[in-house]
Amino acid sequence: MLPEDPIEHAVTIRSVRRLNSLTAVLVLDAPLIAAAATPGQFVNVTCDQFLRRPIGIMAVQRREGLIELGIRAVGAGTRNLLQKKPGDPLSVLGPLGHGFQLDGLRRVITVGGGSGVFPLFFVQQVCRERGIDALAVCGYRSKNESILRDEYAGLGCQTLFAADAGDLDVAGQAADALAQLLRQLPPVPGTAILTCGPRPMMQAVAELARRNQLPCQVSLEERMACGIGVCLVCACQVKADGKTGYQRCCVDGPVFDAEVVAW
Amino acid sequence: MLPEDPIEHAVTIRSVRRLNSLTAVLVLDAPLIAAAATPGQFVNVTCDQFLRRPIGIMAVQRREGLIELGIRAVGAGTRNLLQKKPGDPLSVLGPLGHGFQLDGLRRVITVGGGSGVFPLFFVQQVCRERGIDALAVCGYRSKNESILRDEYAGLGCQTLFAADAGDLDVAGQAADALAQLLRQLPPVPGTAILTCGPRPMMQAVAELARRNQLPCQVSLEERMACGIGVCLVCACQVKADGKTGYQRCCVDGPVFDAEVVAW
Amino acid sequence: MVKTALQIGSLSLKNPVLAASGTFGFGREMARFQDLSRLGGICSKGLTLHPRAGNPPPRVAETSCGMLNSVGLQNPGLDAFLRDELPFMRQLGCAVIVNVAGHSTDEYCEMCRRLDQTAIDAIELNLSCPNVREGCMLIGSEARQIESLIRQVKLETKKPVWAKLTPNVTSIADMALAAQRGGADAIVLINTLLGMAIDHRTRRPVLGNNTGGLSGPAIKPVALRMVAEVSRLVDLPLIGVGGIMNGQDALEFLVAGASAVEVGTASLIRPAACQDILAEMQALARVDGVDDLAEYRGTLQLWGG
Amino acid sequence: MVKTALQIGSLSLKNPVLAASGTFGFGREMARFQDLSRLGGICSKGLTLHPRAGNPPPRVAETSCGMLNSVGLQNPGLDAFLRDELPFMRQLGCAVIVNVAGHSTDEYCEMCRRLDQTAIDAIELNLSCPNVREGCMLIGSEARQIESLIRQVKLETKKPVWAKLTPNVTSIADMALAAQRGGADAIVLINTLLGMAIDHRTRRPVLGNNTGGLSGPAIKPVALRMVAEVSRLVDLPLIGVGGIMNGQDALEFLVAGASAVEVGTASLIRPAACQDILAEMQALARVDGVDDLAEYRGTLQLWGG
Ligand SMILES: Cc1cc2nc3c(=O)[nH]c(=O)nc-3n(C[C@H](O)[C@H](O)[C@H](O)COP(=O)(O)OP(=O)(O)OC[C@H]3O[C@@H](n4cnc5c(N)ncnc54)[C@H](O)[C@@H]3O)c2cc1C
Ligand SMILES: Cc1cc2nc3c(=O)[nH]c(=O)nc-3n(C[C@H](O)[C@H](O)[C@H](O)COP(=O)(O)OP(=O)(O)OC[C@H]3O[C@@H](n4cnc5c(N)ncnc54)[C@H](O)[C@@H]3O)c2cc1C
Ligand SMILES: Cc1cc2nc3c(=O)[nH]c(=O)nc-3n(C[C@H](O)[C@H](O)[C@H](O)COP(=O)(O)O)c2cc1C
Ligand SMILES: Cc1cc2nc3c(=O)[nH]c(=O)nc-3n(C[C@H](O)[C@H](O)[C@H](O)COP(=O)(O)O)c2cc1C
Ligand code: FES
Ligand code: FES
Repeated sequence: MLPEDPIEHAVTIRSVRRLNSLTAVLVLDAPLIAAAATPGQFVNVTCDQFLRRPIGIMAVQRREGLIELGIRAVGAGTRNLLQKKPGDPLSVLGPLGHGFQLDGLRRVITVGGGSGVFPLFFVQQVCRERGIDALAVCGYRSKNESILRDEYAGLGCQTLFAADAGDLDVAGQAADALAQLLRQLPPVPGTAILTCGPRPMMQAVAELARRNQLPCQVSLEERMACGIGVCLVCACQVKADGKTGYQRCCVDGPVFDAEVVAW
Repeated sequence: MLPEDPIEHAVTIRSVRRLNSLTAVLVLDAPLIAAAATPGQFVNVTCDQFLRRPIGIMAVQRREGLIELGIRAVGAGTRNLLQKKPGDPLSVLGPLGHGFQLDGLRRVITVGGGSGVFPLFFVQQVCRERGIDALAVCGYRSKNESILRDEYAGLGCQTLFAADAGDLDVAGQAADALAQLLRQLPPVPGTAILTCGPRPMMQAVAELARRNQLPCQVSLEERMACGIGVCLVCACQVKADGKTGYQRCCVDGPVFDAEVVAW
Repeated sequence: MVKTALQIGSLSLKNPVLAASGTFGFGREMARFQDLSRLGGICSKGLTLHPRAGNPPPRVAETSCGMLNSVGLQNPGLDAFLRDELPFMRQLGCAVIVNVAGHSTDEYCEMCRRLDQTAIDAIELNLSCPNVREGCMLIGSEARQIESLIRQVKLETKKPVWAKLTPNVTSIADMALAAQRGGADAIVLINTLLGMAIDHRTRRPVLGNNTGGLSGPAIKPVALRMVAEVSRLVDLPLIGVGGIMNGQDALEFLVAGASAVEVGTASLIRPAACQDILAEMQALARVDGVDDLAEYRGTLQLWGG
Repeated sequence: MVKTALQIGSLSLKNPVLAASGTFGFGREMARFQDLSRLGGICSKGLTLHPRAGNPPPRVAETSCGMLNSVGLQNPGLDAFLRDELPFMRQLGCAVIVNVAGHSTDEYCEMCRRLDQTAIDAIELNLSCPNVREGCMLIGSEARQIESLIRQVKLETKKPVWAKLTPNVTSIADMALAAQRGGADAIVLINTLLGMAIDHRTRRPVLGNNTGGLSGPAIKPVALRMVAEVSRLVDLPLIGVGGIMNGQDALEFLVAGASAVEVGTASLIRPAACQDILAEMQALARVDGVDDLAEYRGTLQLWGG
């Protein structure tokens, strides 16, 4: 049996776009990933630490063969990535995982918080390409810490930005903004909520979706090693056949139907 | 009790002078080391491996506050050092150790082989400053692999280059060249032989010195960790009071009188 | 070409590079990364008689030059393995070694009995998993239990039985000698070291199971020492594992006395690690003027010995 | 200012950062790098009754995130220490802990008897050096020997006696409980893991002594686990050591249950490591809103416990 298309890529950083002191967008020359990736998928990248780090794909520029990764400083690995410079090499495994399911959807509401606003940007990008009506809710601590607002707006989707500090569209959290949006929004069949961000936020979003009888897809985060399904360290609790069991976040997810997640 | 002058220096690489595919000279901005160093002393430098690496000081430019380190690729640490670029930071401990003793000498013959030609260059530099008559014997595999020949010649000292391959002044090893030199050289009181290089070479040189009744100083190499005398891993066998015992290469040496070395 | 074939007792292997248990699944996901028929063999994820859900997450913590895992033998159970995985593994064209973990001697025996009639090449007795409460490492920490377990298991199967030992013992030599007395066909050294990672802000262990098994290059010196120590006392073939990241590491294990090696954590970082390591071993052998990897085996010359 | 003072039994320390034995000499060379009066204390290089030359070089091998050493207790002997080094150490203004290694119970007792009348602050019994043939690790690998040795030593001295244990055992808890039964005043965890490095080309161990002790960040997960394990079973103050490179590492050991820490290998790479680590601990405590480092001690909350 011969190996399929390799998914381990030695890539070069094309450019680094600093967003603020804690976040940046790395643009990588990775044509095979750019060609194959779908929203919600991720890559597993080297970062001068022992293990790779899973990072969602934030956008692709298919024609140029580029992918964009939004990075937020958390610990040593992400900090190392934020130090990278154009021309630096990275080893990237991807695209990995089971992304968001857009087929058959007519309207998509993305709800992101923290580094979740990065991968959801790719959802918006594809909705635009496919002509799916799309709205974006993003939650931040404050206007000052907010990121990607212009980029989201630039896609032409309707946006609603929430800030705990009260200095953006909605005072409060992403879920509060979503609640407000859902109250105003005329119902359209084929609407779904896609969310990515801190777990409590996603749980609140899923709860709102349930109450509004909207399907909801959530992108779970678990600590990973291989990212390809062999080591079983990324277990997340999911309900199947009425029973709760562990599934692999990296290959069975990271995106799951909110209904099966055992919060 | 308060600490003395610190000897841990955060320095920057000023320039890198490639000599051939396996060797280069790193020039570091390190004014305190440049001011204090004497020939035969070394520094213990970080190299992106777990431990530091001991490297002899090859030259100092006191006015500019620069030191030069000659590096020869052996394993991962020296290879990493050879990859460094101007502007890169290094942490350098030094100057360390007990160098060559030049006081009272009227003529110095340095005999170097392998990476030993680097630290001995500093001896020649100082002899020139102090007006000590100096001769340099350097041994190489072949002309092709020879290094620093122009630099040694540029100091104005009398040079004799040996190559196993027979394509330099003397066909054979550094010790052969030294033997030839000693046969021709009129004896001058206050002559000493200073040697650094592979152990068998130094042993042969020490033997020649003994037979010619010339004092000889050798620079020993041992694997090190701290470089400052606290860990005792750099033990080398030395005779003292008629008994052989271990001394610390890093602080009791690296330069020892050839007579006390237990070969 | 540098020769690579070897024997582990009665079992012939194409080459000495095996995928270590728990880091290669059942091979399925890895087929994208390398031609698995070129490996010496694959050790399955640790199997138990009944399916196991494994431990609560998080199950991984990064450490300096290593990682802790606390998977806790999540696996579909022996039946599902035989039905769903073995046929796939069988047609890969490399040796199939089944890693077996039990709560009790009875369970180990039952599993070996059932594996005896299957198309597997060897049984690797996991006497060393640090992430489960019963069996495994508890058995593997007592010479008498090791000996008696292996003796009983050997009555149940004609398959080669490899004993995979834990390094978390005072004397690895005693454990290996016990395995030899019990009738093991080979000894696998080492499983993970028991460790912990702590988050000083939350005051919590990073791992949901509190402790986990340390693997990766951090543990290579311990593994090499154990292989060298056991190699001088025991007559069985040894399989070395622990921190092998490249061909040079692998050759060091052969020199220490191993006939073959298993590559674990390296595969999690570079999925094609096994294949690369084999290629690097051959390249280094050429540099050393060695034309059969087996020539390295057990050539370690101790100082002052 | 974050408070740092603490007690180890009857001994008061300014702060919880001690220099580990064998990595700080007798403090002399380190005085250039930091104000030693600011350290919690210094553990002397391991001393024996008579001078020891130590093991043949090479005595160090670099490993991934760690190093092996095989110094083998090179030291000037107790008399020379008392004459030439102790007066110097005494005036440094930090606690002086003497690391004592013996061939036999008698030797340990004799040394402790002679140290009893000196101006040292505590005795650290080295029951764990992996680089010598007799005593030390052999004694430290058997609970009964640990207990009886400490009991006898305690008859010879009123100085606090700390038992420094080896991680190369099946159950560190058993060893620690034995030390407690014997009457130890504190337990120091851990000494080095026994390891080996091999040069595959020369087919020789890198170390002249063949094996050596593994230290550095590679072993931190093992050390943390042992501190956490012992802390739940033993009532004595614990001193944590193994791979501490920065303030965060040190706090993890306090959380795991240590009252103080020792810094070893880090000092070999950054001579001012001890002082830096203390400053980092205080800075982190400020971030955490903690105003006394002692508040971290033993706060580890296990999962599911
Ligand atoms: C599917 C997926 C997609 C992600 N997408 C993005 C993204 O687009 N942008 C972004 O900035 N971050 C993303 N993350 C989170 C990112 O992987 C973590 O922030 C990162 O691993 C932290 O590593 P560190 O070295 O900076 O932190 P440390 O805390 O020092 O990391 C130590 C270890 O913990 C793990 N770890 C720590 N936090 C997390 C976490 N939240 N999730 C998983 N593992 C963690 C690390 O992988 C590493 O093994 C994603 C995570 C997953 C699972
Ligand atoms: C006092 C002194 C002065 C030196 N001066 C120079 C110099 O001016 N230029 C130069 O190129 N080299 C010099 N060396 C040798 C240099 O330190 C080694 O070549 C270097 O440490 C090898 O490290 P590595 O990582 O490249 O090799 P590796 O073999 O991968 O190193 C692994 C370990 O072995 C040790 N080691 C390996 N070879 C030696 C050796 N020959 N001596 C000591 N330790 C060794 C390393 O320090 C390291 O801990 C000097 C050594 C000493 C002791
Ligand atoms: C994620 C993970 C899961 C493992 N699962 C098993 C297992 O099921 N059975 C087993 O015998 N060993 C298991 N191991 C241990 C490895 O097979 C190997 O012995 C150990 O990791 C040391 O080798 P390494 O440093 O190359 O990883 C596991 C290791 C890891 C990292
Ligand atoms: C070079 C060296 C020498 C050592 N000598 C001693 C010793 O004499 N006595 C002792 O109890 N421990 C000795 N140790 C062990 C250390 O004190 C410490 O327990 C161990 O290195 C783990 O800590 P670390 O990872 O911070 O180095 C030595 C360690 C090293 C690296
Ligand atoms: S990270 Fe290895 S299975 Fe998911
Ligand atoms: S290298 Fe530490 S004492 Fe010489």
